[in-house]
Amino acid sequence: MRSETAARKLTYAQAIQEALRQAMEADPGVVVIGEGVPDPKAIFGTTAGLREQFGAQRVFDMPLSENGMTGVCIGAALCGIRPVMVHQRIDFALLAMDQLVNNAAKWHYMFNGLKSVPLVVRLIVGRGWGQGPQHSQSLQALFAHIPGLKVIGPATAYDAKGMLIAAIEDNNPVLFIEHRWLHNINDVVPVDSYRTSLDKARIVHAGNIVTIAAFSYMVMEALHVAQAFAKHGIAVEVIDLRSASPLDTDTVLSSVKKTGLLIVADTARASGGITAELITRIVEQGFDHLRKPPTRIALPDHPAPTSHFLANGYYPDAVNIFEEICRIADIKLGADARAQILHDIRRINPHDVPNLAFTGPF
Amino acid sequence: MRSETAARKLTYAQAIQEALRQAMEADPGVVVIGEGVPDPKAIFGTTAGLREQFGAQRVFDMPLSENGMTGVCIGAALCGIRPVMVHQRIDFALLAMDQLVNNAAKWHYMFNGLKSVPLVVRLIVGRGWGQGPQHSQSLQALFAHIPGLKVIGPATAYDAKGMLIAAIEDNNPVLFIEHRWLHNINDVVPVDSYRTSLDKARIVHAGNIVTIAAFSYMVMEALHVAQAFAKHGIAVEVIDLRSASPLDTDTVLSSVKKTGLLIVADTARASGGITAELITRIVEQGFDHLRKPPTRIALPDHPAPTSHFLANGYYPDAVNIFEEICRIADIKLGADARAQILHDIRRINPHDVPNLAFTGPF
Amino acid sequence: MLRIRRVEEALAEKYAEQQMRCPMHLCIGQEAISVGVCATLTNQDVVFSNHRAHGHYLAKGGDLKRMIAELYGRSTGCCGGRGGSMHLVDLDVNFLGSTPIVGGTVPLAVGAAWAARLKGDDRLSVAFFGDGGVEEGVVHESMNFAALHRLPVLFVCENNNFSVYTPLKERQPNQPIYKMAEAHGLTSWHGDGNDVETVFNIARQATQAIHNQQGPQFIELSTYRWREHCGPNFDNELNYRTAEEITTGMAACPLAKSRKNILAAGTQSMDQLQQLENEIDREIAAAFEFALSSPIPTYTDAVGKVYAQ
Amino acid sequence: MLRIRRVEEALAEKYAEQQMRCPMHLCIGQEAISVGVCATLTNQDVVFSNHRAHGHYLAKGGDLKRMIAELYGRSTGCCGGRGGSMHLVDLDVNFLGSTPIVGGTVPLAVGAAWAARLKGDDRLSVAFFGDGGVEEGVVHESMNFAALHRLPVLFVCENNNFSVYTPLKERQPNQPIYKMAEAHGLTSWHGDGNDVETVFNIARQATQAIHNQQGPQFIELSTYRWREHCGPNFDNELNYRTAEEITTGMAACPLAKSRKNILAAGTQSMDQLQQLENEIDREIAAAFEFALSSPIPTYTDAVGKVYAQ
Ligand SMILES: Cc1ncc(C[n+]2csc(CCOP(=O)(O)OP(=O)(O)O)c2C)c(N)n1
Ligand SMILES: Cc1ncc(C[n+]2csc(CCOP(=O)(O)OP(=O)(O)O)c2C)c(N)n1
Ligand SMILES: [Mg+2]
Ligand SMILES: [Mg+2]
Repeated sequence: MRSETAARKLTYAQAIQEALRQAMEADPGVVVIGEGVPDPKAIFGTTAGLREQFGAQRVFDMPLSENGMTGVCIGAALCGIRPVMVHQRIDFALLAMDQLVNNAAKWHYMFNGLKSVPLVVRLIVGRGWGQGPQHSQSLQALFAHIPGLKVIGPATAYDAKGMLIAAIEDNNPVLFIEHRWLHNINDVVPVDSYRTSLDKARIVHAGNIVTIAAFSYMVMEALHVAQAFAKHGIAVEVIDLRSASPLDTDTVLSSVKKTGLLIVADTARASGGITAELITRIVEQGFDHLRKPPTRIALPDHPAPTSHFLANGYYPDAVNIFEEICRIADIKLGADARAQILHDIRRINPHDVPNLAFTGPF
Repeated sequence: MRSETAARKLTYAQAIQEALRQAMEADPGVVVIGEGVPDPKAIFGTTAGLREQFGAQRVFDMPLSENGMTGVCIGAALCGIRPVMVHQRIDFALLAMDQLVNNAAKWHYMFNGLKSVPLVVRLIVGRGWGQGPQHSQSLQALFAHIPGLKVIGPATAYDAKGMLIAAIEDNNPVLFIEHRWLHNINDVVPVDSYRTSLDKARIVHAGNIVTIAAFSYMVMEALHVAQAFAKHGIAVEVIDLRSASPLDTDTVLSSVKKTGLLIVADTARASGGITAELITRIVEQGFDHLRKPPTRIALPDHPAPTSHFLANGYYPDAVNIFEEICRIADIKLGADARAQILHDIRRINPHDVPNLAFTGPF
Repeated sequence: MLRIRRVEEALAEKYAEQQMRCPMHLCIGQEAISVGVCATLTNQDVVFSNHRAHGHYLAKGGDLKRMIAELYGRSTGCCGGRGGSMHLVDLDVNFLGSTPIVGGTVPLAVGAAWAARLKGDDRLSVAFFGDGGVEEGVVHESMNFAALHRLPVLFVCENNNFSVYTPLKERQPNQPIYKMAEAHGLTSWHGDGNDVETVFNIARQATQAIHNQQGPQFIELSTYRWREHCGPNFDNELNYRTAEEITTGMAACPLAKSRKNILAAGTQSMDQLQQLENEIDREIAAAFEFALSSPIPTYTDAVGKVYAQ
Repeated sequence: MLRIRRVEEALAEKYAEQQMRCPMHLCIGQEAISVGVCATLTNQDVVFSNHRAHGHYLAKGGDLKRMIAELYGRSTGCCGGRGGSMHLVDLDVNFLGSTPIVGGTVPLAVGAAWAARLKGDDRLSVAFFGDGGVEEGVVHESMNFAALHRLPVLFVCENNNFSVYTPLKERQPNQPIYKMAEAHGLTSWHGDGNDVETVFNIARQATQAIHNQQGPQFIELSTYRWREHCGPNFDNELNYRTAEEITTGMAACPLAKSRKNILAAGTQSMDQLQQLENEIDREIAAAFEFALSSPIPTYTDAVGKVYAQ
């Protein structure tokens, strides 16, 4: 539910900053830690001003020790602190898999519920401007496979704020995945603190022709397509999954019962991705409602190349979603309508930047 | 294809030892390294005698430094060595995710094919006798999601030998997953060196009622069921997937075209597992052949508890597979036949050991 | 010490009955470290430990009954059976947990110390780990962070010269471990871990230094594991250590030494010691009885508590 | 040094044109380290490097044209465009690779040294990394293994006092990095990384020691990064370092010092130096021309070579 308090537009990055600020104001146990958290760039602005407001004790830089520092945060979380840890790239979190999977995910379970690990790890997914093989991975599937972790990926500034506050207040380890290309997108964001559920998908565009369930940044691409179709009276349903674990199968299933068709869009590799899990569950639970096999819009079977020339075609976008909708829903558009939609959804920026203001280098 | 040379029965563990020995005899660049490799227990016997035969230079113990030593092996692999690295538990490999995913998987790709990383990492999956939350994970899905890695899990001694030799000769990083409960199972194994393809599934029991695609140890459970059914004239097709990445969809698809029904069995958590990827591919490519939604026999959404009392029910087994076959294939057995099959497949050992000879502690 | 020894001897004896069905790492021979270190701690001080945890748990005051029950996989176990020997916990005495990933709990102890700093608590935290632990990068990362912020944490390295069957010299260059801690900026101490008085004296100075805001401290204590790495038995037949080494190692029995000192000093008489031992044995027998008469959990008990509310 | 400097200045100038669309970390100010160390290596010695790799690559003899082409994402780039500035490689000179995960290539260099040992090759391998690198546990694990087996590997730590905008003192306790290497059993050296002669002398002794079977060596060299952490510009306005610090840092210019020495010693005249600079500039211009006139790859070129045959 959207909060009813005063609202104004904020970028996704500003919304994160505000969430951190309000969570820290509400609870002195909340601390923010990560490489560069208090530095002049403030993690793309998301931690700006926090050190000034809350002091060096609670707004922390850290050594380049991802596994160790994750363990430190887990230990602190066991002792009444609520750390928010930040990795400028999700790729770096691979160094911390042991602590995340062996300790954070299992502590509550293996000690029979005696203790919990209220830890949030912000993981930024890189893309574009030469973010290459080691700086642009989308690893949500790795974490979503592990029981005990929550893995969320808000797509809007509204959700970024509400879900980050909810994640910080949650008593479990929550991996908060931020796609770099969402950081500068605006949305209406209430001024006051509010919480958005971590386990509910949301219909962001209602429709009945086909269901598109998308994760993180892919929600934006899907939304463009749905809006462009809408002008022609074609109603595509877009569901923002919001969370990769738990996965809100029910919301998607209800939609599929209506549309009979499902496309799942993700920022990660298709093979072994959360797209496969969602499709499998829909097949398991809604087989008879499916008119055609569900399909995936996701990354191909290779790492990201650095050169923008090479990368031009690597990331699926609104056009791919459009074509897939036409195919699966058997939509025959007139030449004009087709041209109009393609015009509406076609990217105006160079393909390797989120917007024209972005001029590198990181 | 089964090798035609002389054969005798070996256990899976002996087959691994023989594969290592023959690969080392064939290529002086092959080295074996891991915690305990040359120690008196010799990794459950799988490295027995190697140090004596090949010397301390090529049969190596190592410090408890999983990530660093993986990097060391990658560096050596770039310089003409073919390391076989061993982890006594796959859980420890989480410490090495960075090197495996960021370096090993991507080196060939990111340097445009100039170099390759011929590295084999043996990962042993623990189970039973109190192998608890941090010592019994099945993590194939994490690796299978990463392009550039090969992830295999032979189920028989025959394949263990052939696939290990092929993996060592392969120019890519291959994760060789061994389930602890396979180590003592016998199979006919040819004396000479031979290679088994890393990317082909195998029909281990032909049938037409239902397709069961299983990975690693679950092949054994499925096979028991198929054999028990066979006595009653019911032909269940069991496919040993052999590899989680690449995943041999074609073999499964052909079978499903025949049976119209698919059950996928894995040693890992169902959610986000390789079971989901396989089902999704079959749905994508064989939707019209499926008479019912495919289902999964895999682990529930929680870690392994240590107590054998608690674990009694955690691991799905032949009985679960049997029940699922009856359900999905609508098999109505007479009371006698049912009792007979259940008798045939029911475990005689305590549920937490692979066989009666196993008396702990590890 | 005697209590830990007698408990583990009882465990070793009963293990063959195959009712404790989990891996078990005995600390027989190494008891002086747990006892000497924990004697310098208060109840509110926090302890983290590793796979070889019985001694740490008991010395910190952990409940014996619940430990035995845990090994038997019963509902009354300290983890309700979910953890077994390698996952012990007792929140009443701030024994926050032991887990078997080598090095895995060391940063947690640092994190607990960081939490104490943030909350202004005067509690310190302790990480027990072995000579193998220091080979894990995460332990170096932990030391670096602890030293950087001068956190109230005590690192205790039990150097028994082995990781499973691999001697130290096949895993580390010939350099003292405590020197490494010094290079990380920690104050370091080392000594004979088989002499409980030595351990106690070092630990007392180290914990005092922490309370005096002198930053994190590192103690390396040499010791000897008598039995097999994992399991109840002696393993002399494996020949990874010489008969001579084993004899010397066992000759340095911390209990024998302590008993001799006590008798020499006359603080307790032979009779008193025997009485103590009898009491301990009775307590142990009661603990086994408690465990074996405790409810047996079923799979449904294994399903919940994956996520906290 | 001059060549590296001029190359990077050219890169910085052209970066604003937005045709090199990848993150780029310049080593302007730090050139003496690459040059001094690589001058002691033979072609067959192996080098691994990190995100700030241009200097290492060029000093080892890497192909300039293919480096520039790589930054422009062209097919002729040393990775065919797949890697960009942070992934350089030139097998002809055994520059085996640079990658941007901090600390990530350090164990690879150790592995290369292990391979040399196994194969009986008399080649050594070098790992370049920053002061931030030593905070990664994997670097400690690498040092431990190298020291344990006395592998022919040279660790070169370029200490520019920063990891991005975070000064050393907020990341490590006040302890010399090279002392840590000593604690790991490595022979260690340290000195002024802005003086190419110092670097060369230290590196020569260290590589000599490796060839003399004296085991792995560790060099810590202090230096200064002039420009922003990532990108072409100066970043004085960010105020994470004081104007005074920047002035002092830049005053220690390794090129200025070296030029002064050369002129004083009379080994080369002003004219000769100018001529050298002109030649370099021509070479650089040609390299940019090569890059910009090289074929542009398309997505289909990005698809293959995931697995080796
Ligand atoms: C990360 C990791 N690697 C390997 C193991 C297997 N393992 C369990 S205990 C042990 C030995 C550890 O030696 P040390 O730290 O000296 O403790 P000790 O057993 O001597 O008390 C090993 C290698 C593990 N549990 N975790
Ligand atoms: C594992 C990892 N963590 C964080 C980063 C982000 N990062 C890139 S360069 C850098 C600074 C490294 O500092 P240092 O090693 O001193 O090298 P310098 O940039 O000073 O040359 C950081 C933190 C990374 N690339 N990899
Ligand atoms: Mg030890
Ligand atoms: Mg630096």
